[in-house]
Amino acid sequence: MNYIELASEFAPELILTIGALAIMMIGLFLANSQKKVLGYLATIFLAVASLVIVYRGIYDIQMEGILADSLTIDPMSQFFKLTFLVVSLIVVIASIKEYDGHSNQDEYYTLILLGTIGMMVVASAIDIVTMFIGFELASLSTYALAGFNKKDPNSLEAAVKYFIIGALSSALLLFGLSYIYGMSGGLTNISELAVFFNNNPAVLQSPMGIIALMLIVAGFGFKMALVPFHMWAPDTYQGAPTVISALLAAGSKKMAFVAAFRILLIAMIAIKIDIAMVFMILAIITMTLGNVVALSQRSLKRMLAYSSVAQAGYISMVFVVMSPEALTGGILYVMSHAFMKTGAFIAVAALGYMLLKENSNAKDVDHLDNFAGLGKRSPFLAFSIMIFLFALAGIPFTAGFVSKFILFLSVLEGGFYLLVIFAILNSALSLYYYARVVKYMYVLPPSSDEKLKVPGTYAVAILLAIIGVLAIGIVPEPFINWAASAANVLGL
Amino acid sequence: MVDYVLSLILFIPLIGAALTLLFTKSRESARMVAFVSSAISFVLTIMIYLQFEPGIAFLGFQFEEKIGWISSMGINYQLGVDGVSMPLILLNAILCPLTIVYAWGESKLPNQFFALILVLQAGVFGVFMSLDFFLFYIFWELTLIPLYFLISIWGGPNKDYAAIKFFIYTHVASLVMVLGIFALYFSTGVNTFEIPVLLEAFSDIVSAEMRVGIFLALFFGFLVKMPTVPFHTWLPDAHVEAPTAGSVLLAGVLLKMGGYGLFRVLLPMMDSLGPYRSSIITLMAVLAVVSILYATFLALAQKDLKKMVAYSSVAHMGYVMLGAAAFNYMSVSGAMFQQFSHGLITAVLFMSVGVIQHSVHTRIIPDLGGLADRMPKLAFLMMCGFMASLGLPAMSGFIAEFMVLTGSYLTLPVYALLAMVGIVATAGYHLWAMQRAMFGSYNEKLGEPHDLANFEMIPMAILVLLIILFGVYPGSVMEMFEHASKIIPGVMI
Amino acid sequence: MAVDNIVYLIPALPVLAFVLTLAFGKKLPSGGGYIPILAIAISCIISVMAFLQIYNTGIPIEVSAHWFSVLNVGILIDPLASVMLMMVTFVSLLIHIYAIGYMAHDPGKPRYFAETALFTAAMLGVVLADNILQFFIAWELVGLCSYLLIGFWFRKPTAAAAAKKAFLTTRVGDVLFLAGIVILYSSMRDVFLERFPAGIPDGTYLLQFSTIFDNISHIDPTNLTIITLLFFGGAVGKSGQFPLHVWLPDAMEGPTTVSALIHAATMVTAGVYLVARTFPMFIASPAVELAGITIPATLTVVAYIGGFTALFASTMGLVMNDIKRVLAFSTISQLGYMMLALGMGSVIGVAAVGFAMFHLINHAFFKACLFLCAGSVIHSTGTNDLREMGGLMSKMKITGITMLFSSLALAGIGIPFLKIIGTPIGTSGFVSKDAIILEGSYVFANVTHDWIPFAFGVLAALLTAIYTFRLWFMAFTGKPRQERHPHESPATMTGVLSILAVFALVFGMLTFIPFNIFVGHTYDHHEIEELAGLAGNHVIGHDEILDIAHHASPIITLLPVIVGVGGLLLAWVIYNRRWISVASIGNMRNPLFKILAKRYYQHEIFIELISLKFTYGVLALAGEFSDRKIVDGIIDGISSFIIGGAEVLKKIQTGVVQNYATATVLGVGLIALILSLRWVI
Amino acid sequence: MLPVSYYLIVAAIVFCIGVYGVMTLRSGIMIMMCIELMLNAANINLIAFASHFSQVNGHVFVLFSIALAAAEAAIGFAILMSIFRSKNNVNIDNINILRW
Repeated sequence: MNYIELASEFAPELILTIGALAIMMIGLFLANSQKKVLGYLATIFLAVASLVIVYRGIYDIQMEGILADSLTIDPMSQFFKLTFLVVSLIVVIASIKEYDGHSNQDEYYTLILLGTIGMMVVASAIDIVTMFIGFELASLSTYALAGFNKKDPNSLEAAVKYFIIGALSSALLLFGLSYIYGMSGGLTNISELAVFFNNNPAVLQSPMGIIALMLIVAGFGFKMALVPFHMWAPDTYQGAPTVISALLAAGSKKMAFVAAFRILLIAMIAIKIDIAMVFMILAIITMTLGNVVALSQRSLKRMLAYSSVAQAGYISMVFVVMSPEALTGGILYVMSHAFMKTGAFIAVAALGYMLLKENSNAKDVDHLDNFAGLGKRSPFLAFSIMIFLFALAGIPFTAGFVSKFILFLSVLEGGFYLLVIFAILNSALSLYYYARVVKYMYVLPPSSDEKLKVPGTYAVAILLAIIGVLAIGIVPEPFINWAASAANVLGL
Repeated sequence: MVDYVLSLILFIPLIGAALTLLFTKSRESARMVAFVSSAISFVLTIMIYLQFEPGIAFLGFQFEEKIGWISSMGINYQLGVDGVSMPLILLNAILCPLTIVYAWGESKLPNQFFALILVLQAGVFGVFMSLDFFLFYIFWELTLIPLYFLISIWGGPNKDYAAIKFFIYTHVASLVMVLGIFALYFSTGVNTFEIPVLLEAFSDIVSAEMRVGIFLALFFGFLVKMPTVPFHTWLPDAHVEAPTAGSVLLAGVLLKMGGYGLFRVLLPMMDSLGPYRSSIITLMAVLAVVSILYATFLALAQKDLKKMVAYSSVAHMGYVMLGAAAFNYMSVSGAMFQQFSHGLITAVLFMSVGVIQHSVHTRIIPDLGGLADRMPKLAFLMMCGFMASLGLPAMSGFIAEFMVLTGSYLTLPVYALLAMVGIVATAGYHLWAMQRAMFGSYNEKLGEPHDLANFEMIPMAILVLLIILFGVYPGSVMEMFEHASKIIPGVMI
Repeated sequence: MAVDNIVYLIPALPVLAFVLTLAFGKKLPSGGGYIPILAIAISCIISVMAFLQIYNTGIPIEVSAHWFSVLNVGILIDPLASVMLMMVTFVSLLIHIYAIGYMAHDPGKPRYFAETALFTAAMLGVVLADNILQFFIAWELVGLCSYLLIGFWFRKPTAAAAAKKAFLTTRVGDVLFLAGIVILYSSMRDVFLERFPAGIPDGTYLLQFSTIFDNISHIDPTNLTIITLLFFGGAVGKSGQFPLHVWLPDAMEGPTTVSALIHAATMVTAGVYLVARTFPMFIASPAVELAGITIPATLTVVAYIGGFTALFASTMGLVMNDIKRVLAFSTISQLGYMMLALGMGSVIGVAAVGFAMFHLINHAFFKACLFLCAGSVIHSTGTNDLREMGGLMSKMKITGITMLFSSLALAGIGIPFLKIIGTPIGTSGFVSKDAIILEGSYVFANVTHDWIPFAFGVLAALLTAIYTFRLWFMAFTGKPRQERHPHESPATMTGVLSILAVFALVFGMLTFIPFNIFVGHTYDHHEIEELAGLAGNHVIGHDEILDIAHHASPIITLLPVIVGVGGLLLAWVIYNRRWISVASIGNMRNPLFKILAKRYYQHEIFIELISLKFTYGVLALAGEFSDRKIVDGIIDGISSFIIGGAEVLKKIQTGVVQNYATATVLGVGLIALILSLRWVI
Repeated sequence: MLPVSYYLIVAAIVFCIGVYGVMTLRSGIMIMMCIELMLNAANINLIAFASHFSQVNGHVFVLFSIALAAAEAAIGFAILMSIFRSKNNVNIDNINILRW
């Protein structure tokens, strides 16, 4: 395989890399007021990268063992890559207005692109070394992004908590991976590991294997925000710039899922019963705690964070059921959640932006009280928030409904009655806090009668998310097929 | 056009809702657009009603439409009607335009109000027409949202509590129901969500426990919707807070979805329950009788007129359950007719209560008094409604109750006789309320009430006429129900 | 057969009148009262035509059509229905005419006439029904009209309460009746399924009287007794028999015309008509044993309840001061006589139906007349209270005389032993009551040696005479006790009174023999004998009845007249001559008087105890408590538990990052714990 | 040559010290050092295994890991600097505006 071919295989990543570097360079020569161009540039790069992925094929592509067996291109990687790209695209579009005139825009967009590359690498990685590197690339970029509003104590606090827990988890993960490496006698390739462990399951059931499993689950659990590794998530999502919260919740969190699919469901499938037991408990407490605590939140971002925790709980049921159907549901859920959560955060960001524009001293712009009467002040924004929230709650004709439907169906089909009952009750519970926001927006009177005008780029970003949510909700067929072909990769 | 007539009926209200929401600026145009769209649906419904041929075969649907949707999971956009659903569709088509007329004077956010009513109408149409469980469930859920808004925006003082309670409670139930659907889907292994196919495949499920589990999960979903004691407490709260139009549709058509599910899905399964059949029937019968008696006595205890009517709904839906439990064609067709009839009757009752609330600003029975003196038109129509509700012959409610009781006695004699005990108390609370609210000397503290406005009187009068019409001549509606219930597998003829 | 094609007009015309009066009454003179009068007059004519046809041909008129499901609608005019039909249309017509004058000043006239028209239609529905369900439907509708008309002056709280009480009390009976129908359907279905195992053929209507009567012998005897007892329960409610009679005195809150029409002449007799209508079932019902309890034969129950009611109600009639209530208790008592007569059926067979119906018709005339006279009195004096009346005879001659005639009829005054062509000579009440007591209960006692019904009948007759003349003497004789100047009522009213009074006097004598023969043709004697045989009874023939009655000792024969005249004299002594001080008996210190004046504390028992204390206070409020605190409390409890739990759980999030790190490490420990579970298991 | 388990035990001890430090220390800098300890414990493992199996994979892994640790430290210190600027210390246990 020559370099040209190689480059064409990794065109999306390369485009983004070039884009990141280009933005950084061009940024040097631009005045702050002109740096907005960089946002459009990043948008273009992300859009082009997405198109390349789509052009390259998403259903039936299968390329193994590129770059010394460290990367692959298969429907799963394509699926996740496209998800990450679309999330970043939406986030970038929304950021154009958010950071208009900011002096560090060049770094901002560069970091987003780099973070996206990291996620894409994880999506492709079939070698634990590569995977770890991608993981760290994405993490490091997002650490910086979380603290991007340097003057804002909330943002800093978000960053420091994210960073410390993130670094701790990386260390746990790395330590766990080092044991895997050692136990397998020096293997790092996932498929080789799978072969080895399937032939020697006793190795994984040894204390060392158990410790490895514990640490790896903890490492992934941090990114996925599974209880009790979720503690950073509410604080970070609340404190970080809202658009970055969108990226974290919709992007980097999903990266952990694809990595976990590959490591836990391929490499360590020999101890699937242990994995299932662990995730059964984690899923139940995650979804329950996430939903219950979300009930008490008055900050919308924090509420969305807890909702995100809860949704991770649903998705992690995949690790319990481990059937192709469940995996299809889980993967589809990943994409649906990406759209819903991004949309929701971006919409909150838009409101925050408008409120700050109205009154630059406004505090806690995402407080529930600020949503009162939004239906009158900005019908578009209120309606889109309602769609995202109902999607998160799993109301029909939205992506959330379809993916929950398939996921829960598969869990029941797998015979996990208790789990599915928990999931269902939680799903019902979640309606309470979503509906509360809707009530604030449509039932309560507004604090002022002044209309709010949603800036164009925000509107575009929100519309993209809405299209995604409704497309999966109304025409789910292609998405389900796609997710199913992605699920087939794991060969469960 | 006949090929898509069901879709037309279903989507015209939705289009109307969109038009009302987005393009009407004034109250006048909003209500006109809303009325016209629901009226078109009504006309189309009448058209198919007249063309409908009752009782072709079990699961013999007419006006069927089928478009592939999610073929990988066997989900289709599939609509059709049979004798179970046709009269209920008619009921929905009748009630919604009348409700819109009744709410002619709504001045708070009229375009949203009427749009929500139309969405509700479409949702209920969808439930009654869907032949695909996925679609069925979608519409089932879709009905919650407009009603949630109707309660929480136009509701009474405690609307937050009531709205969210309604929303969550019924949502939990429908999620349990969806579990049943899931289990049905994968344990039959037919890889389709088509209701007729799944119903026929139900008996192929090997494990009897699984069949019962599926049955019970679906049953729970319908139980809460109907609602049946002890899962009824969301209903009085929702009714008390809901605006009148919301209450009318809630009691008039939304509750019927529960009973519809019973007839559409559960009764055809009954024959396949094997050893558990008799205990299931006992369970249903006990729930039914408890509903009837318990709700009746509760209605007696109520001081709020609307709450009393709400409890009377619970009791009346108990007859539906009883008729279904007895599982012979007489009781089942009676139960189906009870659904239809109760839809008309309860609408009159809620409209009456709404008028009282509107003109004297209270519904607390002891605070009222002598309203008949100042509001004779209301008194007349309300009296008709109350009499119909307490099961007076020559009104539709009696036909239904008679069929249910007579039919139930054939298979469940003890329960049928117990249910009859409630009849006296039913008359008791109706008449007691009537006595305290409408008769006696006028309570001057209530101010000068206005009698019915024309837009209030016309829908109520039409409903009363229909109640009497169906009470004197149940005719084709009963015929459809009878044929539909005779062909349920295993039903006792 | 022209009449067959127009019989449906009999009930249809009053319905039409109802609709027209309701719609246009306000704009017409007399509140549109002439519309129902016209309609009922035509109905009355058709009824007479139908009667003539049946009388001539001896074939009942039957019209039937499919209704829905397994039910039909139809009209059955046999002799029984025919006489009832004529009575109802005729009395109703007269009372409507009377009401034109009586209600002249009431602003609610249109409503009144609409409702009475509807009532007449419904009552005709009862009479004409050819199946038990249709009977029940019309039966309920007359109840509705009764409710509406009792509560006609709804602004009066007592009227509203009385209306409700009437409806509810009769509803108790109605539910029993309905249960009877339900069980009957089931039994009939069993009978037919046995005969047609493949399925009951179309066009068989299981609830049609003719179908039922043809199959009585196949119905399970236990069921049959239960069914008939339940039917009788309905009759008890409607006809004000003990213990469901409590509503009838209160029902006097309605206009007097209503009392006359509904609560004397027609509706309350529907219960008697029901028993007569389904008499073959009653007579075939044996005493049965159910779950270890012996249930007596239905007709025995009918006889005892009827007889007891006759006596019981008349005791209360003695002390009432409200003129209408006296009459109400008298109505209850007379209805008891009719039931008593029917109860004798187990011995005298179909003659019992004849006697009961004969008394029913006579009672309709004289009681309607009494009520209308009372109405006339009330109309002019403006009070119901007997103590405020007196000496009205001079002012209101026609009313006084007509009332005297009808009182004589009620008290059953006549000439004993004298018979012309077999017909006794006396007021109509005498003729029919004499028949019930002598040819009914005496013959019964003679055959079965059960003298209790006879004793009830005689004692009640005594009391009847006393209270009747107490009323008449208090109202029309003595000194005027009122400032107001009474005046005679208008001609429409007095004309009606006169007609009715004439009927009260002579109808009995004129029609006794032909009436009983005609009504006797309703049921085939042999069939009745066979059916009685099912219940283990032997029915004796007509001649044998006469034979036993004729050979009774003269004292027995004289007894009804003796008690009648005796009562009259007693009343004269106390209330006219006042030789015995009323106050010395009629005060609250006299426990007997007190218990009567308090009407045996029925109000306390029924209203206070059963309805308020128990139904509302215990059942309803307990239900309310359990619903709010337990059923809903659990739901609310769950929700507040979760929301409270959220407040607690969110505190885990301390905000200190080291704690988060600790949580992470603890999480690793948790996973270790979960994994170690595997080893444990 | 020492058995590989010796290295592993050392690594485990170092790792635990790191974990303990992260959980207990107040200063951000100290916590970062503890994290470095943990990463290096993993590195020791990798190196030990690599040399035990005579493989090069592990060495590569370690090199990457060291580079990443450095990058991580850079970002961490940048964040801590910002904190220091606003609060004049790097004690992160009183950074808790975001909670509950």
